[in-house]
Amino acid sequence: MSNSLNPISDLTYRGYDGPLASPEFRWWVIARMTIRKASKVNSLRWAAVLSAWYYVMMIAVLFFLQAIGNAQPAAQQFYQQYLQRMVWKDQFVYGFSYAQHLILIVSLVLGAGAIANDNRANALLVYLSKPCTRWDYVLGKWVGVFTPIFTVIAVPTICFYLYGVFSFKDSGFISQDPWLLPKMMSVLLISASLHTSLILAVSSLFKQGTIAGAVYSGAYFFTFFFTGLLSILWTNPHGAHSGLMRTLLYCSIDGIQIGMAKAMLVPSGTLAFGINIPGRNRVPLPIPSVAPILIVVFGITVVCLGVIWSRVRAVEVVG
Amino acid sequence: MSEAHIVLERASRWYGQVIGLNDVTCSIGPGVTALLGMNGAGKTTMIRLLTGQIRETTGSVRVFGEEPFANPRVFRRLGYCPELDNFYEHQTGRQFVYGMARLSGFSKAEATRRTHEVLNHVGMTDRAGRKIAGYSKGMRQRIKLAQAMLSDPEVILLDEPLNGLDPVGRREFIDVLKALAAVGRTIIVSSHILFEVEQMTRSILLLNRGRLLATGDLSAIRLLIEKYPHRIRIETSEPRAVAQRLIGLPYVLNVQFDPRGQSVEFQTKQPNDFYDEVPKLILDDGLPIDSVTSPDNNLESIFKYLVAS
Amino acid sequence: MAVASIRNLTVQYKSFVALSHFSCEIPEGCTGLLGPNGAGKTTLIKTLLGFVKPAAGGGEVLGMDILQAGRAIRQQVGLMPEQDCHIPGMSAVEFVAYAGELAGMPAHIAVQRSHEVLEYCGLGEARYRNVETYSTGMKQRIKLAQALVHGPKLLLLDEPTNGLDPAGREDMLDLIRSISHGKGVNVIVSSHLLPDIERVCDQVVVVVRGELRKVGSILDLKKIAGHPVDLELREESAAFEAALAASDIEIVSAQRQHYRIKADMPLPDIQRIVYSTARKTDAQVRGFQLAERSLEDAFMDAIEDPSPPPIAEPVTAGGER
Amino acid sequence: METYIYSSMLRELTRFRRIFAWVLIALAGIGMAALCRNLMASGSSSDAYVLLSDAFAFRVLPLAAAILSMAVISQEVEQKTIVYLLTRPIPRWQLILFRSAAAMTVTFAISALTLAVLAASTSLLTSGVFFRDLAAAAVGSAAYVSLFVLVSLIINKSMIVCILFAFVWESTAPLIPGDLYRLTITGYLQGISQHPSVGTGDQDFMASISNVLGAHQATEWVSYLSMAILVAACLAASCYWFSTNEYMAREDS
Repeated sequence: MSNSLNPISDLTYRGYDGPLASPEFRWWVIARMTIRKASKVNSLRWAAVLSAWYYVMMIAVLFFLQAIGNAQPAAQQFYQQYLQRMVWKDQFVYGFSYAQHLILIVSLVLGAGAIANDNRANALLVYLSKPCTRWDYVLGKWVGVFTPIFTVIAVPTICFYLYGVFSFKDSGFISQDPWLLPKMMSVLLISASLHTSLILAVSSLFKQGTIAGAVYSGAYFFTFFFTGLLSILWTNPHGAHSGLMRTLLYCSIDGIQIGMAKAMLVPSGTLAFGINIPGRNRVPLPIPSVAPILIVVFGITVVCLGVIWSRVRAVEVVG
Repeated sequence: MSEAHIVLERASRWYGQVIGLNDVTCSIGPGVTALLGMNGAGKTTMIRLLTGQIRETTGSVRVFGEEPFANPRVFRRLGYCPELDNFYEHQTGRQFVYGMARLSGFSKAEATRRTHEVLNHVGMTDRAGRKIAGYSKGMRQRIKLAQAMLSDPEVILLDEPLNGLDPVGRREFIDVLKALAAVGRTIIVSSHILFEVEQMTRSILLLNRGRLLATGDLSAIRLLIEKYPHRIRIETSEPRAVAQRLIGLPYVLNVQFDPRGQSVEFQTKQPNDFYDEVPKLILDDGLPIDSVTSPDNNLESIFKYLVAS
Repeated sequence: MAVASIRNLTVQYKSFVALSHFSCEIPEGCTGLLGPNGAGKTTLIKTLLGFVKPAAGGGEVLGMDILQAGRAIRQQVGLMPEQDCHIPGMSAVEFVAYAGELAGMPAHIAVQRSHEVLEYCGLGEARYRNVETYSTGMKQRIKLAQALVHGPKLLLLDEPTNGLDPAGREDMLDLIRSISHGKGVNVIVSSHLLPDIERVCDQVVVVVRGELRKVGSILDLKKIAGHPVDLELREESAAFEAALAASDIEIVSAQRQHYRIKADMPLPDIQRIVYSTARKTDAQVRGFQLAERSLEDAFMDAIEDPSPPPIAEPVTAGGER
Repeated sequence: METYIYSSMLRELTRFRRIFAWVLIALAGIGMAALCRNLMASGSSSDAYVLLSDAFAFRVLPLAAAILSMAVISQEVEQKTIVYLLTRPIPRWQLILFRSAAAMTVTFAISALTLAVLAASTSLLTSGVFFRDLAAAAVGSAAYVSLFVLVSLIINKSMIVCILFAFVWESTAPLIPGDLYRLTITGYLQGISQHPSVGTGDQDFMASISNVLGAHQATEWVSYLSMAILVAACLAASCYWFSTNEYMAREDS
């Protein structure tokens, strides 16, 4: 078109024949957009930062003890003894478990509206009229929610691990459990995928993000109180310890995550921050065995993906 | 014209500062009346006033001589087909219409009979058994029309009645409306599809930005539009000759030639005089005129002229 | 060359047969897709988009096979669906740019193209507002914009003028008309408002109960055998009717002051008789023109007569108006 | 025709999809009862029943009332189907009265089912406490529904307000010493059900909770009287408010 020549350029519609990527891999576009939209949300940033509070506190405690140890020789001896007693993998389990509430907020912000709002706005019709298929949509949304969640829980863990490796190599950080990092990474991967599948399944059931979020957090806290009550009863020395309670102990949205982490890392039961108060006779919570809890986790993820797949219906034709 | 069932006197309605209706005085009698206007011109407010869902801020609205707001005596003789597309999705079409009949005060037997009759009227008898969730837009519209005509009302208000119907359905329903109007019912149709409104009626009620812009018969209104003189087009094989003859006529304002050279168009404020002149042109002067038409003698152009001015 | 050609397609949804042995050639330019409810129009559109796996038969759209290249087709085709659909939580520019990215455009080009298309669709000033705050008319325009952003070669419009007020309808129809003529974009408009189709499209495809009933340019469809004349008087006058009937001109139909008359004599003679009769019975003739069959009448006839259309007679592309 | 309003609303509220969740909750009572009996080492089954009826059954009642009262008017406005009700030749007060009555019936049915399940699993079906509880549930349904219908008419996003009232105010106010319990419905319901205080054997954890719950209660006839006044006042206010105010689908959503 020679509009550069004639003085009045023709501003009416003109076609586009620029580069077009191949119609496959549309799911990455959807994932990228979901991540970009999520990263703009402030509450997500706060929740992400706060979710690392246990690791930060732990680093502070170690740094504080080290500083005092250098200043006064008497404290040095206590500090060395503290390091001897320290079981590092327990810290990771506590770090992971205490982050669960904040991970709930992260997954709510990311996933609650992901499919629910699309259902209300009938957005699937836009996606499907472009070269996306239903599979692209589901995979795109899943990756779009999984990646941020995984990043939020992985970054603090890796930082703490590096800090541990550099400054506590000699006090058994690696020797205690050389396979700690790969195990921890697999825990985080499984946990992130479980969170993603759960929130997206709930999101696909409703038409509004807020309602989906409310239902998910309702279920989360309802089960949290239930298992909380049970664990209090369990630790009560002269309470009853029936088999039923043992299985129900971890059956809540955060309980499964913690149970899976414990099963994988098999903590030795020291208290948080390595404190050791002798003489408190409390019955320790049982550590679930690896195989059954992994099967349960895997089963739940598959069920959630099935729910998402069935709820995200392609454009069915009305008669 | 028997007495008008609907009378508005200086009625206006404001939603806070947002204008709804502003000082409208009119009366609507039997027959089909078209309620026209751009989006936000006050059509929906007017319909809500007439169906007694809201009260007027100032002035008075009288339906059957009474205040329509939440007034069962008025609703008994009034049918309303809303524009909204929201239903009790879990019910079937028949259940919905039957429910509306029972709520309108009919007994079980009477309600069933009327439901059957009305569903037949809108051609939904065979498909009324399915759940409304699975209905197409046209079927949902027919169900709405059915519930509006349940109690054989004297006044029927229809908001976008043909929305979603296919051409066959549209033509059928226009005939149904004409039949009801012929029996003396007062029918108010609010629609954007002007060429269909033109098939239904000649009397319009045009709202613009909340005020009443024009009311009454279409041709009478057309004559009164000063700003836009009548356009008349003559298709002829010799446009120049015809043009010369036209220029001689005192009431012809301007003459325009179609670039493809087969027709002449001109504007005049006294179309009546020109149409008396036409036989002379053809018979006495023997000009080869193929056709004489008026391109802006339809509702769409009149609507555009009125709203633009 | 046909934009899309379909060869005895059969599409079934569980028990309901939407299209049975349906074959047709959709010509280039602007085509109207007509048919009563449940005739399979929506199914045809979805098949053209490669949404639907047909039970039998096949076809190509823009040279790409429906069965294999569903995705590639949707990259070259733009759909403006009937239902309201948008991606929540986005402004108009973001939404249209995202639609462009989904179609395969690089991100920055998509944004630039999005501004251009929004400007073109008349949403220039509301481009930064969230789509949820849009009125019905603006929602229709944004749907057109997201269908246009990736420069499709074929544009499918499903009830484009639905819910618009008269001014909005006129703008939308002008928009469609300007896109479909001279811009290298073929347009298929599916609508129930036949006068809209008449104003915008050049040829028409009529589908009834899953079968192709008629394909043809609108001009041909509007012609009527013989040359009846449409007459309009100032007001109804029985004297004029009687006098006309006396001079062996047959009144086909009469509605208030509109008459359709027919006679087997040349047009000028009819004209002379009409005007002289009018002068005698001092009725005023306000309109005299060769009768044309409206698209609606043509559609109604197409629905009644079950005769199949002439087999794929070559349709002149883009018949001038 | 009036009875049709009641029966159509009843049919609407007892649709399988809506009632299914409540039946599940009621049946959960069996599990709760089993768990509770297992945990309370000492104490008779009637203690378990009293505890559960306070902590569980009389929580389900306000929740059900809140959700069902929404369906009376507020949900119709939300789903924009209110226009069909408003343009029917029925006085608006009849609409409110009969639809609320239906909501009350269903609420009572749900809470009665919950109580019956609890009583059955603690084999107290024939005891006086159970029948008094049923009476309290009936009065409670009427009171809660009429109150929540009024709230749903006045405030448009009223679900949250009702649930907050039902769970936060109704639970804490009776515990606070002094006469605050007179401002709650639970106080009067306990006045009607006259729950005996649970055995103060060893300071078992569960027993201590239930004692605190049942501390303050009004006398029986005061409860009946005040509840009757509350119901009458709320319904009258709802009828007046619904008849004078405009209810139409909001344009924006």
